[in-house]
Amino acid sequence: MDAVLLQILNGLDKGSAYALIALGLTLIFGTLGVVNFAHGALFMLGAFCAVTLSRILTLSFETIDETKVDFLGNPLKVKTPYVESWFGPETGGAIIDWAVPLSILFAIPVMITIGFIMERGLIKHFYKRPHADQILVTFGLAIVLQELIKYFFGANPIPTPAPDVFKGSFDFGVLLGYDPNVIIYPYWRMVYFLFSTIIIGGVFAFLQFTTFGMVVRAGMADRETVGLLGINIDKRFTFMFGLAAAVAGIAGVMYAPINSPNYHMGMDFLVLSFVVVVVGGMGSLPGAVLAGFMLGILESFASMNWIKDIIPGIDQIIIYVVAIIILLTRPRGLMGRKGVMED
Amino acid sequence: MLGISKKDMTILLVVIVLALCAPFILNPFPTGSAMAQFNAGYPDLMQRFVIFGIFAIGFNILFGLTGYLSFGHAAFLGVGSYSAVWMFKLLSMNVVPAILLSMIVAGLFSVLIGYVSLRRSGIYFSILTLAFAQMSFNLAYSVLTPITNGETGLQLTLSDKRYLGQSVTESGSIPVTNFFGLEMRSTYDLAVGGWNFQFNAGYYLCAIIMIVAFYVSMRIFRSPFGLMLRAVKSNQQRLNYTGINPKPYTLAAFVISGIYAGLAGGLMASMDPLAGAERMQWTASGEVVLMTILGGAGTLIGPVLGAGFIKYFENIFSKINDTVLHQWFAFMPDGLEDVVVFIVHPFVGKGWHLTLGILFMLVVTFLPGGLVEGGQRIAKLFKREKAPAVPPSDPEHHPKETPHVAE
Amino acid sequence: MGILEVKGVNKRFGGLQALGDVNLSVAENTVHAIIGPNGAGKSTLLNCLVGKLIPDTGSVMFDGQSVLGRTPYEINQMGISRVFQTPEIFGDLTVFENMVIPCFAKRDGSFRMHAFESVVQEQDICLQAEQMLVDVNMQDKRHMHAASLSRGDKRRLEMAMCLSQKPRLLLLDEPTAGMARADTNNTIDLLKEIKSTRDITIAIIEHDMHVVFSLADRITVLAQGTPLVEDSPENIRGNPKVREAYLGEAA
Amino acid sequence: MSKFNVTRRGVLKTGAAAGAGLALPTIFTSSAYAVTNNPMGGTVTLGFNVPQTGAYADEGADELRAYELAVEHLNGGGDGGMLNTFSSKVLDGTGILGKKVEFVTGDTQTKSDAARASAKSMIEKDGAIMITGGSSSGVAIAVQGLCQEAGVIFMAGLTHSNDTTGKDKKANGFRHFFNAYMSGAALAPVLAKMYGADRKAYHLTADYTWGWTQEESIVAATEALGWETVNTVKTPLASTDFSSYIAPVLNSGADVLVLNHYGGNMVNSLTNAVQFGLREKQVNGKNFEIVVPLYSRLMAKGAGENVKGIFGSTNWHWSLTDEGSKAFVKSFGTKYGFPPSQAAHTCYVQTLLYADAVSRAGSFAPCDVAAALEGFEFDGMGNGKTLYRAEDHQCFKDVLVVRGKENPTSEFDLLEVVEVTPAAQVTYPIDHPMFAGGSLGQCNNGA
Repeated sequence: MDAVLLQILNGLDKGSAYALIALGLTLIFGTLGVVNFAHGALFMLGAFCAVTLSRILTLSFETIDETKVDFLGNPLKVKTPYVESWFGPETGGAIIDWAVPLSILFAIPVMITIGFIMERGLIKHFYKRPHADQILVTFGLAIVLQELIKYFFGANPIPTPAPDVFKGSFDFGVLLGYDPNVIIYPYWRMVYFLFSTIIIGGVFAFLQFTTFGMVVRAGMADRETVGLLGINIDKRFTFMFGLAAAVAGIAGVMYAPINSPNYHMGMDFLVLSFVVVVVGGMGSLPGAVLAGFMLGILESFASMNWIKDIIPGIDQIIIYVVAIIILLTRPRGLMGRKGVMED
Repeated sequence: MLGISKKDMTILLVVIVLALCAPFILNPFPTGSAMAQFNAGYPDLMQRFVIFGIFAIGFNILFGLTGYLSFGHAAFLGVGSYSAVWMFKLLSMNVVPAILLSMIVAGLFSVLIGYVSLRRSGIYFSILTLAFAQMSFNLAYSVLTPITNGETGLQLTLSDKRYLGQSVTESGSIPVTNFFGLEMRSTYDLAVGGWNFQFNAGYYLCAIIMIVAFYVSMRIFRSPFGLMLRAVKSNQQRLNYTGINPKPYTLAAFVISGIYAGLAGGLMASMDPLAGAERMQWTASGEVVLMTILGGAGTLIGPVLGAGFIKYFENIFSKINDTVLHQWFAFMPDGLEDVVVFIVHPFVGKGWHLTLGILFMLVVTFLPGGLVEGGQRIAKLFKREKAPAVPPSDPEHHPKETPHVAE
Repeated sequence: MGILEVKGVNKRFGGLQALGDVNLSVAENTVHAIIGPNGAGKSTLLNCLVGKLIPDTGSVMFDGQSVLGRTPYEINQMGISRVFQTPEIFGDLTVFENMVIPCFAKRDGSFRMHAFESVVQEQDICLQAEQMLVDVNMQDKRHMHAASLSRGDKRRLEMAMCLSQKPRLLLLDEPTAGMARADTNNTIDLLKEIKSTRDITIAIIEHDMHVVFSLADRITVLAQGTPLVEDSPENIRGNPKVREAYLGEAA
Repeated sequence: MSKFNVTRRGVLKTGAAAGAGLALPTIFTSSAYAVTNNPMGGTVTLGFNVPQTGAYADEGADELRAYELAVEHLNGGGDGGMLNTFSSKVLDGTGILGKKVEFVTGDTQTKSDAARASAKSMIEKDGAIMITGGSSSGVAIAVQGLCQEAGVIFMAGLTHSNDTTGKDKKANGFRHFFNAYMSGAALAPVLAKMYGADRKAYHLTADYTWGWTQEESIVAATEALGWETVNTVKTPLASTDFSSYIAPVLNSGADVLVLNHYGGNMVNSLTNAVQFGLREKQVNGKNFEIVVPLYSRLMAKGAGENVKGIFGSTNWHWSLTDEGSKAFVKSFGTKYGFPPSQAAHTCYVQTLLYADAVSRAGSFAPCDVAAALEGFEFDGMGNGKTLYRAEDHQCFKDVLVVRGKENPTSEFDLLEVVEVTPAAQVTYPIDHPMFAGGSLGQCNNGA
């Protein structure tokens, strides 16, 4: 039981990452009818917003310490971040420590801008083109974006730690009457899960309760009719693209401390999140979220040792097995609508 | 002649000439010149051109005609390669049984996957094929290592039993693949002036098979069967109400393209007896999709062009390094040379992905019909100078944009 | 005994009774119109005839054989062709290729792996298709993409495709919906010609009373999923029940 | 028209020599007595096949820097680097056998297929006489097999699997880098000393050949010293989040976690493990510890602070103070501004060793070069006295046990050398079961 609880926790966390990306993909697909293969790259760009901000915060001036030598035997140059010298080591250090949460503020405008530019500059020319073309062009864009990041940041992962307060893990087991160390969970992952829930809830609330959201939902259901009503749906869709980019971006920011960002992290997520979206049913927001959590939890279960003993290698393929079973039993995924991307 | 029209005959002849003269065409620059970097006329790359050409031709029969976008075709290529290498390990180094087995195994595998996946259409079909292929890849890389040799890839060893052949040659090495005694790796060099042309036995085997494969696909395109496949893409509802069952047609197309993929895989293993699991990864499936769309989906020759285009980038652009750049621009004054190298540098060598990505975007944005459309536009420009453009009468060469906006 | 016998057909969608105990008999070589107000169940009935929907109860017999449980292509192979409300044609193919496909379907059945013959070498099929194009006066458009045809031409093409299969029963789903008067008259003429020159039974769903009364030999009026009355056009015209239920508002 | 001059190999060679003096590709021709790509003009071409795209691109870039430095030194440029400290003195900065060294580069993409294609193109098109580089064992073994068949020498880059010089060894292939067995043999005694002999280990292992051989080696070495192995769990290659594998570790009774991961997998699994706070925990009355048997400084950088205090082994580290290492670090650091990685070191040394072997043999023929390398003992290349063992083409030299540094002084100063394990302690008999199967076969001159 304890092992199951533990894996549910892990699954919720993995699932929230899948759900967030799938949500953004579905928003774009549902509103604009575009299959966006560059969505993973937006997630990656978000993570690199965190990297960039912490680079900016740690911009340093060099002083020479004669007592130490560097690897070539020259006097060592010691770097001190400007922030620390301006605000003193105490405050400055704290600012640097909180770089990742601060990056959200930085990432939102950056990602919205990137989203706007992408939509106006490229995507809008592909609304009436076949899905295959959309896939190809966004895939090309994804390659370009990640290669640019590789060019500036290198191919290696870049450590982007969470603030010190969130280091370590919380012992759930003790709370539930188990022995210590049986069910532990890192604080930052809890933060990530809560954060994802809030974002997902926020997006749903936005679509449900604002006029803007209602128009967008109507547009998702029937684009032409809304267009006929004289509502400038295009402008709203541009905004939706910006919103989806921002959601992907801040998901990436918050994910950075969990796994050090690297330039191809977007591609790693892309295929899985597409599976998630399709299993959820094309164009269905609740479906995407549901499928994200479901696959995350099942993936965690599949990594349990006794299950792996019964079916070797099941953790390698579980997502695909589940996807196949669901698509064969439910023709349009969990909550897909008829006629969406079926031809 | 050969049951095809005069126009098709011309296309076929062009393909034959291009394939047979590839060692000349792909080596336009003298060996010593700075531009020799762009020469692609060496056996390995020429083989890859035609092998991936076969793969893309087959994929086009499914995707170009029926519109079913499979994201898992690399699995059939991989399965084909593994069967071929096993044939080399167990039977003989002759490529014929290996290639036949790879086609049969890939065909059976595609019947299985196709039968299940074709129960769904559109993106649901795509994801089903993707899931099957990724499962194959993940398992081949890890759990199935006894069969696939996992990470390294299945290779020949000195201890292989070969029931119809020798395990080890007299000189103590692994025997090489051959076509009834003709070694696949034997190459004749022709030196003409500064040029050096290489004629490789393996390449010509692949090229001849590719020509046959191209001819078969041409016949399929022009056949009633091909017409039905295009009808599937155009309007399945109407097809159903016209008394035609689309299922066996799509399944047949799926299996044919699977066999083509298996053939390509078998040929790959015959040219270089190693089968790596990465061949089955989704990126490899994605690559053939890109080749087909880039060249022009639904056109006869497009996939071959697309395959050549991508493989050229992968193998030629990735090898341009700074030293080469400095050689090229050595004629410039020093400062300028550095600036130019600095500008070009991100796009070549380790940046070849970047260039490829940019080219994808450009081609898709400006040439919706792929490279074939680019060719047609150029041809039209020339025609316009002579006479007013004649409205095209061949529908296959003018893939229509079909708006698929979701709802 | 008619060529098409519908007996006791019921169809529910959730709480909605779409068809309730429908009985219908279409006699051979007649034109039988099915009319009724919106939501009367006309399309549902049609879909039950062609295999798109399966009725909850009841039987549908075509020429003595049940069509229930058969797929649309099997039912088509039995001899029922359907023309859609908005023309369903192969938009990516040329007009000629559109015409060829039903000819192959008629000759080769629902599937045949003729992957190595060339379409143009199938001379009898090509001749048939060519002849049909001449019949509907579209031979000059044979190389056009079907998607680029005018709406009227699309309808004619679809009709020709169905006719080239020599069906015994032709189902027409509002063939003149959304048409201008002149086009409607052309369609009526076309259908009249078909009726007079071929041995064919036609079942037609139509809103336009002008069309119905120009063509039909028998008329069934559906209301709320149930046949109200079945009679000749003259009697229908004078039937007060029909007037009340349907014509009163519509005519 | 008489210019069309169909020739066999022999005629061509003169033509080529008369031409730009380029080594022409001659792979796989059927005529006998020749050597594949034997350089005929004034230059010799080496093929550097490194990952330039994909997860190991940075490591590949560092390898490439080392190769360029080696070529510079061989051609007499720069400060000569290790040429000054190398115990063999035949290299004099005039290229190899008087021929100027040129090189071509390719992208392995860390896929065996792509790596072979790239190596083939260097051999067939560019006339490379030797192929070197790579950042994974799968690639190394695949390319080694190709070079064996093509008849060129393969000087492996970074490859740590036992198989490279075990069941997949080849007569034309040579490995300078250490292997998983050596990691175990060097690391286990240090671990036993630091953490005690009474430990329970839990292994997470990347689910492919290299991971398995490392797991096998570490398990064997630690169990020999009294450790107990609680569990060994395979993790999928594609994993990016290891939380579901790490979470159950604490409750398994184990008090040491061994991460048999490399590259991105290692960075993520280590980061995850530290996130879970494993290192602050107490199990069985002992501090919980994490071990990363194969360290790479470049990759460790990706894990940031998480490496602090974590033990592992490495082939070489820039902080070594022998003359060879100092000379190499100096010339590399001066040219590029940062210290070289262990991959760079291996690639640099491999190039020099090849050049030296050719010079000593007086021939480019792979069989002569192989004979010169087999049983070759040398010093001054950074790892003390080193032997290229004739029977399996594996280098035997000192192995470093390192630990993540608690107070790094710079971004390169991540690891500190805890112990230099002498070569004798990591040497194993040629018939060791972990290396069983396979044979070198006959060396192949190709052509």
